[in-house]
Amino acid sequence: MRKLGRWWLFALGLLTVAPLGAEEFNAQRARFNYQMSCQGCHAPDGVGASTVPRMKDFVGTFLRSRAGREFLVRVPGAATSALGDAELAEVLNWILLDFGGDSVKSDFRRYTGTEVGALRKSPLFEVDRYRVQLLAEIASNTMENQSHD
Amino acid sequence: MNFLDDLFERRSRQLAQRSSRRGVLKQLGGLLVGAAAVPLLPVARAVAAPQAAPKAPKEMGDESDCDYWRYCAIDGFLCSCCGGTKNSCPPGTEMSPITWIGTCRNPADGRNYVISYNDCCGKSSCGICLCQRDEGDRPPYRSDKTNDINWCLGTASAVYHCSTAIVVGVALDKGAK
Amino acid sequence: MNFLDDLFERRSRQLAQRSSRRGVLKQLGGLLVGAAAVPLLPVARAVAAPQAAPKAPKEMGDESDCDYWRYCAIDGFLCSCCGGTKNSCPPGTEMSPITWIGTCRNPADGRNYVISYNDCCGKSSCGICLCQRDEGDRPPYRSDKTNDINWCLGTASAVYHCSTAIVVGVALDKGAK
Amino acid sequence: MRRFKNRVSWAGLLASTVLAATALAQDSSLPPLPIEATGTVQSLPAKYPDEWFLVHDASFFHMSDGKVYVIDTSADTVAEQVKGMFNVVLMGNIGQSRRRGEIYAAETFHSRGTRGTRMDVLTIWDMASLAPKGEVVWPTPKRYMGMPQRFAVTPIDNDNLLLVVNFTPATSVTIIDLDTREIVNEVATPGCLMAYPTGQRGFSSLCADGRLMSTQLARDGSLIKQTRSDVFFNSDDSPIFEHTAFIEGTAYFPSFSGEVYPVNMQGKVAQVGKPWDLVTKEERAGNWRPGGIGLIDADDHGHFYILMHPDGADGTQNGGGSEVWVFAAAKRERVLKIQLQAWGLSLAVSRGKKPMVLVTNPTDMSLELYDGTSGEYIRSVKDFGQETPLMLHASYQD
Amino acid sequence: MRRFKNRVSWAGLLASTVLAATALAQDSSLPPLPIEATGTVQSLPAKYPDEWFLVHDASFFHMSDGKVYVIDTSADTVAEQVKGMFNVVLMGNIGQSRRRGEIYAAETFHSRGTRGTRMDVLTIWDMASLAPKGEVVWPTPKRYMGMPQRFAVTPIDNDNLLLVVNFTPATSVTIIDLDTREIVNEVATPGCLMAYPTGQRGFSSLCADGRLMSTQLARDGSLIKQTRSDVFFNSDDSPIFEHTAFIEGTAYFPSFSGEVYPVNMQGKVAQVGKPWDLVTKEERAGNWRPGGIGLIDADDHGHFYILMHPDGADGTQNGGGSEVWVFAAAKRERVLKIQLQAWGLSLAVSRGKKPMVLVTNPTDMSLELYDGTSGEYIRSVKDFGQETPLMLHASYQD
Repeated sequence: MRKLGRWWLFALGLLTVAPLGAEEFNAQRARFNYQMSCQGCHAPDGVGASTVPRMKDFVGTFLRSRAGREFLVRVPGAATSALGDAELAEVLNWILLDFGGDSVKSDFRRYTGTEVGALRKSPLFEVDRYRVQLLAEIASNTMENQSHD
Repeated sequence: MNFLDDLFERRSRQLAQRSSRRGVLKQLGGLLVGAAAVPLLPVARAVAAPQAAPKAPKEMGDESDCDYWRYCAIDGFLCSCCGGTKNSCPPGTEMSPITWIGTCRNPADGRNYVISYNDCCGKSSCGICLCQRDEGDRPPYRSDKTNDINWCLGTASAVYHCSTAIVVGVALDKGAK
Repeated sequence: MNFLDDLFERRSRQLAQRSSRRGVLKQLGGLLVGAAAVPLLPVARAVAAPQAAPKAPKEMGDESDCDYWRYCAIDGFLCSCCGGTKNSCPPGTEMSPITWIGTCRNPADGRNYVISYNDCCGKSSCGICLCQRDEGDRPPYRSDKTNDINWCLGTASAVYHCSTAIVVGVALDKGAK
Repeated sequence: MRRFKNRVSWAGLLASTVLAATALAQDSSLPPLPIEATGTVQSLPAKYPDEWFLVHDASFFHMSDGKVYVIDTSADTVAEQVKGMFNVVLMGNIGQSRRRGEIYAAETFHSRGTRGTRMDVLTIWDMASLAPKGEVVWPTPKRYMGMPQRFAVTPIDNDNLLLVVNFTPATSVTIIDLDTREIVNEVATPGCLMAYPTGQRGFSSLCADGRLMSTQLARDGSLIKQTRSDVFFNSDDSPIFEHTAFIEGTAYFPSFSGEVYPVNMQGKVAQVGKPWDLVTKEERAGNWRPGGIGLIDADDHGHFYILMHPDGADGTQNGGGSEVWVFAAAKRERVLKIQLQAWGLSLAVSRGKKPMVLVTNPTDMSLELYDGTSGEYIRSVKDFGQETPLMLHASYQD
Repeated sequence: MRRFKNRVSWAGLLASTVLAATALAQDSSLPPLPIEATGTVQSLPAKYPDEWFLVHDASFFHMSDGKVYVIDTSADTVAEQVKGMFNVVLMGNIGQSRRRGEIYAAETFHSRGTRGTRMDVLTIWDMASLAPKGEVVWPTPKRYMGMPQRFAVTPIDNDNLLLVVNFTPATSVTIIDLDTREIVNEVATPGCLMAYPTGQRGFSSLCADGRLMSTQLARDGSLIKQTRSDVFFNSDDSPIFEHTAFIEGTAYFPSFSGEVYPVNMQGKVAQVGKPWDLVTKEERAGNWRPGGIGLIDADDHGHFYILMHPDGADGTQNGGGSEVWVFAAAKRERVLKIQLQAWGLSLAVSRGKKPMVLVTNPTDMSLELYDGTSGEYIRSVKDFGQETPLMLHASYQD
């Protein structure tokens, strides 16, 4: 169906979306790609379900450390997804903007296709414990920073 | 028991038919290339009745029919036949929050929609309207695109009852997955 | 699925046949009155081959056939078809110690035997060789003569798998049931 | 053959599709379909309409996965007919409460499916949500397991108490308070089985020696008195079925040989009336007899409906029948014969003004609906996932 | 029609019966049959013969009552073919140990059949007694549930360790010590699924991004190392099946489009070889493609057997095929085409000298046996109580 659907679009000359440029951001496309590659497990609003971690109002926490920033690309759902590097970067940025809430600082540095392409070459082998460890590190760093303040 | 017989014969017949349908269509010189992707029955049925064209969203066809447009990538029992509907669960079951996603083309408006195939869980196989279309289905290692897995995950019970097909978005026009 | 279809059709056919068989036999003027209670197929088969008559106990027929003489009052799946035999359980099941009792006539020696219909339990329905003969069967309030009850009683599991027919004695010659 | 037929119809379809595809202008100016909610679950009316039935499929080939389907027989397609289902595990039995909007299912679980610790449970299903709203667990598993029955799970006393029949093979009845959902008593019924509602707060059981035993209970479920009737049948030579139809407080028990015993259950003790013939002399010569599993049921107009077969003999009693005979019970008069399409194994009759007869056709395990007044065949219910729908129950409503 | 045919044959029978009954002199001088023992239970050989198969019927319509039948395909009648069965509840998966004479079944129970607390269990069945001889319970239920697989329950390391695949949708493998019957480890396989034995003590998994991930384990089941291969296929455009056949340490993975990827699993890390075509140019034009559930298996002579169908398209990949093609793997050469009677959905090939192909015919859910050398149809196995025998396993023996 999908395949035939494509022929249909060809026939009508409807192939309208140009290839994705390096730093483009198209929220509609990002949402669509999120839906197609992520939403099944992470739920429409990023709240997750049972064993699937919550991103809603939380995902930005990972940006507070370099390893955390890399983590968001290296988790299997991202790294091994069928999305191209630029598309994946766009989806990650969209997730942070749309679901991140207060966990994301307004001036966060957006992912680029190049960065994502490099990071996803080494997907994680172990996720759950690493995630806990990362969050613990981030928490202690944050507390440290706060105590310095 | 006839129903099983029928269902399974139907299943292999469907495969045969789909193949030969495609085969025949090809010989029509591409005339129907687009339409071939469209469930035939509902279309034919819809055309039979003259239509006023209200400017409201529209679907066509019988949601308890395996050929219904939303079911392009489904594999399981149609909840529409089990006391539920195309997008709701039968009484006393629980809809799985974890699922897989496909796109299907609505013949009424020509748009591709993002369809979430949420399973209803907690009672045993509904056993009615077994429908296997598998278009775009991938093996279980591509879990975001597989219908061979029991998607009763994150529900109180892991027991599969039937499958829904819920419109969760409009697909981007890039012939995308 | 054919097998269910067949089994159930067979079941109602058997009923019809038994009735009409009896009906036809009556017209033979009582010649076959005794034989009418005897499964016909095994008899016919046994006669086809010339027999030396050893002075040893003898049975005739196919124990995986519903018409086998011991099964005159059985209702269930024949253990003979399930990896067991007429008088033993399939591997990994447990024979119920509590059961019900009937009498059947062995066509080889003309004797009526007391048959114990012990169920084998602990795995789900074997599903093979469904055989319902019900001769002498009584409703469940006559529990010593009923086959409508799950006799997986006194076993570790109450799950019914199949039924055996075990010779536990020779019946008194009073045409008893 | 089927396959061929199918090809032919596909050819026809293709032809019409050419027409369709050229005629159809998809309207891309329509607004897109809205995003739909996930998580929606249907519900049912608290009181089921007359045309609805509970179809108990004990799944003889997969008893760990027995099912009860809620079926609307007034609808044409399976999608409209099936309103929902729930599981009843291992040869369960069900009962209903009109007043409470509840279905009671006695079922059995093992800790490892078919093995491990056995647990007997009464599950209380809400008729509107078809979700379990409570359960009662047997302290020692002992419930009756066998071919499905109508009087193994019986509400009495305006549905304040529920009776569940036990068999180990010792026989007893467990009594459950439906307000507190607790077992309040277990009454032994030695040599007798089943629980037919009797009087204000009691029940009767059929005994191996051809008697009825009536048990009177107090409001709290405790035993007041048990009474055995005189012998009125011989379970060797002239057995009666344990299946019965209630009409205005009288239970009509058919015998294997084609008589019916009216038993007045309105007093504290069952009163057995004089049996009368269901069959004429000529029919008896043709060995017309009752037969089946759920072979008898009543409507709201004083009629009972019973499955009958010709050429009856020892061994045909559970096999069903080719006809349904309808009797005006008070008049002892047959008012209708319904010739079934093929054969019937069990039946149920709808309540209300227009009695409808639903019959299990054992040759394909479909259900057939007949007009209870005219005998006319109306439609079949099939392909609803059934394996062995051996017991049918009319839905009750106030 | 059937009915009529039957009547005719009965008429014939009756005629011969008259003869029989008059000719037969029952011999009442024979001594009576002896009293027989009750309680006897059969057992099976500890090593199953080559002709035996394990037929996994997940019972798609009654998944709480899945079954595995032990079938002797060399016998003619169903009574001789069926050697026994055991239950596997809720889309289970099985594996076998030649050395231990054990079958491992990953299954799932709920405390109330279809609801209540979920419990994932590995049940260890003794091949000789077909009785459970042990079990391993998951601390948190998470095992992979879906269409039956061959590499979801995998013994490795000379059957010292057992791998069971999990999916929550997070993916991992639970590692069980088969001596102690305890879980010794759980290894995450992020983005990758299944457990194909690799090297002396390891396994590989297929990944969503078109790689294989190889996991090396220590003797105690602890993790030594995980390695991801290069991308070798595209799971969108050129997916490979998760089903594979092992020949001398090489796993042959067919692709949807009709190529096969040989993956050398003898070292510590899977080595992907060059794919080659299963179909000729002409066949590709006819869209001949692999399809089915258990669609590929190997014999002991270097051949793999694969279900193929013409007119393949997106959506036909799980539907099975009309032919079985046999390839000499090392030579990359097709050696036989078997035209199936009707259609095949899954297959398995027996070990030993004379390979036999057992195929699930989905039109009636029977099994058909073919000679793996000549392609000749031999017999069907049917009416054995099956519902959906979707995965077949050859029996292993030393």
